[in-house]
Amino acid sequence: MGLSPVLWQFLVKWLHNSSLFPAEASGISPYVDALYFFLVLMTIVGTALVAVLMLVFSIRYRREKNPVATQIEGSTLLEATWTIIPLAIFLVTFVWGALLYFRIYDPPANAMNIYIVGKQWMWKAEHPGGQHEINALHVPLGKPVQLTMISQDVFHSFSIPDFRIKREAIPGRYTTVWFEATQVGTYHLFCTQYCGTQHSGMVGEVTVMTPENYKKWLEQSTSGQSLAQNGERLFASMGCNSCHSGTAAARGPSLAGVYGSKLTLTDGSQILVDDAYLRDAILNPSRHVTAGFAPIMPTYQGQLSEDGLIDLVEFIKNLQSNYRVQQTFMTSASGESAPTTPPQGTTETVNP
Amino acid sequence: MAHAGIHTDANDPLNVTNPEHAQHHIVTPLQYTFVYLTLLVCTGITAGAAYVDLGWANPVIALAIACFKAVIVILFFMHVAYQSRLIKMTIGAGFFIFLVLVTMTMTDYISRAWGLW
Amino acid sequence: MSAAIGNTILSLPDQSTAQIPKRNYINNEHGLLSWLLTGDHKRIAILYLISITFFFFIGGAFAGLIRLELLTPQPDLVSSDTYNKFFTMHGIIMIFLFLVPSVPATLGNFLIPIMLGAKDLAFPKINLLSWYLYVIGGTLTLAALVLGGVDTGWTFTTPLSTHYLNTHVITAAMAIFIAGFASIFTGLNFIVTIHRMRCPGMTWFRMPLFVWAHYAASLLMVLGTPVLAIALVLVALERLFGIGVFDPTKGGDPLLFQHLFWFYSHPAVYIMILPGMGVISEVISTFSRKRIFGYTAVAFSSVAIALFGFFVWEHHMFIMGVSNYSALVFSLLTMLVAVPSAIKIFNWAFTLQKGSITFETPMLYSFGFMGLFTIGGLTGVFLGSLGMDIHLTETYFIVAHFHFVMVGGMLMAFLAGIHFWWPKMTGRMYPESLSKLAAVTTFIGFNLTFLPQFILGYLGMPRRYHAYPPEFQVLNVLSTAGATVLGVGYMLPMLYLAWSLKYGAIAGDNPWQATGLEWQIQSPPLTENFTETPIMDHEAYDYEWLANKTKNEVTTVG
Amino acid sequence: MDSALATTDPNMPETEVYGEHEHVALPQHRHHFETEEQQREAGSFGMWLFLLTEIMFFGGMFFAYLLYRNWYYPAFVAASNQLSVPIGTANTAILITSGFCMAVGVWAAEVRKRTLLVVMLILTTVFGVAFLGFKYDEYHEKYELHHIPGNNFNVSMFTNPAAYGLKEDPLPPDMAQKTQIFFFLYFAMTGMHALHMIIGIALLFWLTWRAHRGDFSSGYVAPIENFGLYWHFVDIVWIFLFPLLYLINRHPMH
Ligand code: HEA
Ligand code: HEA
Ligand code: HEC
Ligand code: CUA
Ligand SMILES: [Cu+2]
Repeated sequence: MGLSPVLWQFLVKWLHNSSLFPAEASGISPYVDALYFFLVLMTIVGTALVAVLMLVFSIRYRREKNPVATQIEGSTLLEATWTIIPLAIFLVTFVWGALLYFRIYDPPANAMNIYIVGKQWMWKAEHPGGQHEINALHVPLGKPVQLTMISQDVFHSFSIPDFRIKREAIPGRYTTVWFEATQVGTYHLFCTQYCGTQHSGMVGEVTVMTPENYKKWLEQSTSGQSLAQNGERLFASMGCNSCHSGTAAARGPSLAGVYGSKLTLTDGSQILVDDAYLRDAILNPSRHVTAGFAPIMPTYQGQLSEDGLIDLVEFIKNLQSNYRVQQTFMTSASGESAPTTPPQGTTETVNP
Repeated sequence: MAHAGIHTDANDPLNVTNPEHAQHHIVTPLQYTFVYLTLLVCTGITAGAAYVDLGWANPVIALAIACFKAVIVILFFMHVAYQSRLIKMTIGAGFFIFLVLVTMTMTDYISRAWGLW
Repeated sequence: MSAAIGNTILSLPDQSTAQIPKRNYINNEHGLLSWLLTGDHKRIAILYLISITFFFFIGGAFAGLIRLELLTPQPDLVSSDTYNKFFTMHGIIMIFLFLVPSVPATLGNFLIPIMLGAKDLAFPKINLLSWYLYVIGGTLTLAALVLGGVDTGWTFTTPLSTHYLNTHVITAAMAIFIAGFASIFTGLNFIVTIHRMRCPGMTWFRMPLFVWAHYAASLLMVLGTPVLAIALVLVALERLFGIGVFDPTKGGDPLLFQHLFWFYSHPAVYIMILPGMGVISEVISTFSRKRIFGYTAVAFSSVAIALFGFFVWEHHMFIMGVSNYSALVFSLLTMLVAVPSAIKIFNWAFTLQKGSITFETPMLYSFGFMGLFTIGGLTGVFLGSLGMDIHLTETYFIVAHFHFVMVGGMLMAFLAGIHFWWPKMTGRMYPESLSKLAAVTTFIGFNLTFLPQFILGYLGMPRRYHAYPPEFQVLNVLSTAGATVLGVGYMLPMLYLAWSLKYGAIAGDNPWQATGLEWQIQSPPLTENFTETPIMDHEAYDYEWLANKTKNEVTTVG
Repeated sequence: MDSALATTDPNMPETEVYGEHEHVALPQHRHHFETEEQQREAGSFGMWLFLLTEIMFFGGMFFAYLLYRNWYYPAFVAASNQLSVPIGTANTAILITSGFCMAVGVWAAEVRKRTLLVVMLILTTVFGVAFLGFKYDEYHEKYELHHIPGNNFNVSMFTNPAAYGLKEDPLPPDMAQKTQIFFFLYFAMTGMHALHMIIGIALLFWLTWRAHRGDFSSGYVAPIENFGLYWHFVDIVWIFLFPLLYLINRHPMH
């Protein structure tokens, strides 16, 4: 909550109670509101200045009082003043706004990740533990939460006004935003980018819970399969393991531990493997071919849903060794069906 | 009152209206022929250069020749070499705004952090 | 005959003897065809005036329906689909068929040649063609409307518009494409006219600021509009053939469309405001009897707005997935483009200083403009500030911002201009007290409508929403109430201006004692404007020259 | 100026006012221009402004090309190699020749040689039509190969060039799909260019007829000059399209 506590809280509370102001329910809100009040002040002062000038001159120099106008050419000094002062104020606004922007869009390293898929016309949240929610989002209090978002069709925009955050979910690539909830409660979730007929129905609720309640909630609403486990199944059923088996003879590179590493591509450039890279590597494999390999990987564009892709990404992200990949590959190669219920022990990928 | 004079001479101090005026100039067929031949030769060179592997220089050469060709068409076929400054600035403005479109949009694409560049 | 010092500068000829000049552009020729085939810039201006008024009221009716629906939080008046079509049609009609041509195609068309001392625009036929293109564009828009509507929003965002809607997107895109060419031709005509048709002695710095503003706006029309045209062509092709330049599943980039769209549509907001600023310069100068404070600064700030206007379009895409670094660049440039507007506002304010001010209707509208545009512009700075934009974008805060600049700014300026030049265009005065009432009504109605929307926006109410959470209702009711007042405020001029065509007082050549060339000829003017080419031998807004001239006239006549 | 502005003599016909000019008022002279010189300069300036809008119109597509070429370079290379450089070169030469004829035509009008003007306009038209003929041929070939973007688009030539007797390296399937973007831009850009040529050729017919009638043989050449500007502009667009589409992605076949 930072900033000058007593007066600040009084002001915000008062505004909020008269329902002219949204709740400050996230760590970033006070910072956004501070800039807002500065800008409101600028507007009031600027408008008042113009209004006062007009009023005073209108009264003093109305025709009845001042029948003959005095011609004035202009004044470089005055004009320079009202060029430089607004410019200076605007530049302050720019710097302030830019700092805030990077604060809102740069997640801290320890943030927990939740995937959001937007589609006409609903929001689907996928927790790493496999909990799915539609048009709702449960988050713990006081923990940084990063949202990795993608849209399955058109532009949507994920907005929680009481958190002062918003980011577009766009088709074709991941975007991220983060927040840290500071007040238990339920808050509006809106889709703010016009996305077709039911745009105004694409709303939901964000529930902030104490960490204990959140843990309970997680346990109650688990679907039994974590995202990574789903991913593992997909990895086998799409035949990825036929190339990415991690053996020396494999046609594709080993994917164990690849997440977060720097890959060298055939053109010699280096690239950091993150969620976006993994997604792109599956859909557009030839766009960045890893050094030492031929561009033989087929594209899975059109064969995987965004949910499936998230499962795969989450699986590869958490893949530490190729042991299980090879296991599943053996079983599928020998004609047996791939194991449907993976053994216990993979739940350490869940990140409550 | 006398009818307003006609001030078409660029050097006429009375001509406050249109200082951008230029004298009309007729380009001769001989000049056109030179330009024409140059254009043909350039076309030949640019097509030929495409068959030689010069690495990164290929597109640069192709575009440089294209620009050269465009410039001489503009200057001679379109008479801009003999036109007023106004016309020259007009053309400049057009290419300038096109460059704004390209470079300013590129600031987005080049610095996007998602690996396409 | 100058009146005793009172609170008006209005000086009308003796009504018992005064007559509308026998020969003027209105009665020069008769019959509908003589209007439809005219090359006269003044007649084309009138044609435009009639058509944009028509479209304004259609757009206004949609605004009324929007506000009616938003009276209650539930989606009860119409279905979502219909609501979406409402705001799309409202936006498209208001922007492309009303505000972009509003001042330039009517007042600009009418006045620029006269202000420059020319007989007509450089290309009368192209001017007429421009009106026909406008009419075709308008008809197509109406066709799209009648056939079932469009629901893309006026921004046509891809891939929504290309792959996910089956309404009449192509018809609407074609309509805008064609109306765009109308705008290009108007701009082209103005630029050539201003460069090539000035009368002897009319140097650049003797031109009225109205002309400067139109020059700047014309540059934007000529250079920006074609990019919109190609963007819309690509949307149409993509819809027809499903090709995928904007479709991410096929490797296209949907943001490319927005880059192209906003490359036009941001400069377009300056197309919409600059001509209005030109009007304000004329009005303020006339009613304070003073040369505009810092003429050169105001003239150059118009050009600066036009130039910088091309460098800031990405501020409409800050959270859409553009690179953060490039957002930084565009945010900075947005701050720069705001400065020239500030210069203008203060220069106008200081024009009042030591003036001799009267408060006729055009002046009241101009005061409205100055206040409301300042608020609208400064809230634009909120949006240009990156961190602030995250919270405010796509909410009612934006709706409020652009209605402040477009309705509070440009529409007020348009009305100021219409009232100011009405006597010149028609030869008759509008009724003064009724029009003052209208000006005050619009000002009050406007604030009631759109001030609550700023608060709604910060509360987080998203725009383009058909239903909203119940706690937002109070503010929405206020807004709807305001819109009703506003509607009355706009109906009034419509009625009394029509009335004045027949019953208004005869205005005479120069009812405002203004200095512009247009006021030195008869009202309504002759088809050829001037019987002899004028020679400009003084600066714009030279009231001493005017006083001398009037004195001479009196002696010769007497 | 005062008296001039204030008084109106309704009996003075316009022509008489202009009768005082030192220039003879030609029939083409528009009444609202002070002088013919002014009219001519306004005309060519207007034409240039129009060409400015054309630059921006094509500019949007050039930008799209630039962007996608950098994103999908291999696809652009492979697809570009399907265009025929000899035909492209020949067509460039044809278009330049057409432009040259137009330029000579302008000169002919300026020095009032009516027959030469008519001949040159006809030649301009002929070369223009020839260009379109070649273009049609190229389009038709693309049609047969299913290289027209849309539902029938077929990438097998790029994923499996050997089957078509090509020595190219095969493209991975995801990249091969992107050739569609190249072909879309190819058709959009050359199509828009061809549309401009068709409009130009229609105008040429009209101008030829007027030239034949002798409209431009008495010193009034503005329509010819302005049309010339348009025609050369269309040439310039092609001058850039040719290397961009046909040449700069070409890698020498080893
Ligand atoms: C006439 C139209 C018009 C005008 C003139 C403007 C002017 C400005 N606009 Fe606005 N804008 C729109 C019409 C207009 N806008 C529309 C239609 C949209 C929404 C489109 C859509 O999405 O549907 C929009 C959206 C919009 C956005 C995008 C928001 C978003 O989508 O997230 C932004 C962001 O930067 C912005 C900024 C600005 C700025 C900085 C100005 C500046 O030019 C303003 C400059 C003026 C001033 C600054 C006022 C004068 C200053 C003073 C008197 C000085 C005061 C004194 C002190 C500071 C001491 N506008
Ligand atoms: C020139 C531009 C212009 C003008 C003048 C107006 C004028 C008005 N606008 Fe509009 N508006 C836009 C441009 C403009 N608007 C744009 C570009 C959008 C965005 C569209 C989009 O999202 O795609 C928009 C969106 C928009 C919205 C947001 C819709 C949404 O996001 O869901 C709202 C809501 O209040 C609104 C209201 C109004 C009102 C009350 C007026 C009033 O000023 C109008 C007053 C006029 C009248 C009322 C007409 C006169 C009276 C009659 C014809 C009698 C009948 C009257 C009634 C039935 C009441 N406008
Ligand atoms: C035909 C063999 C093959 C199949 C099947 C295959 N891949 Fe690949 N994959 C490769 C090759 C070869 C590379 C390295 C070259 C490249 O980047 O294109 C690769 C690269 C990758 C990479 C980039 C990381 C790196 O180290 O380069 C990822 C991630 C990946 N594959 C995931 C998958 C997934 C997920 C599937 C199944 C849905 C899959 N692959 C199926 C052959 C294959
Ligand atoms: Cu999704 Cu609006
Ligand atoms: Cu903008």
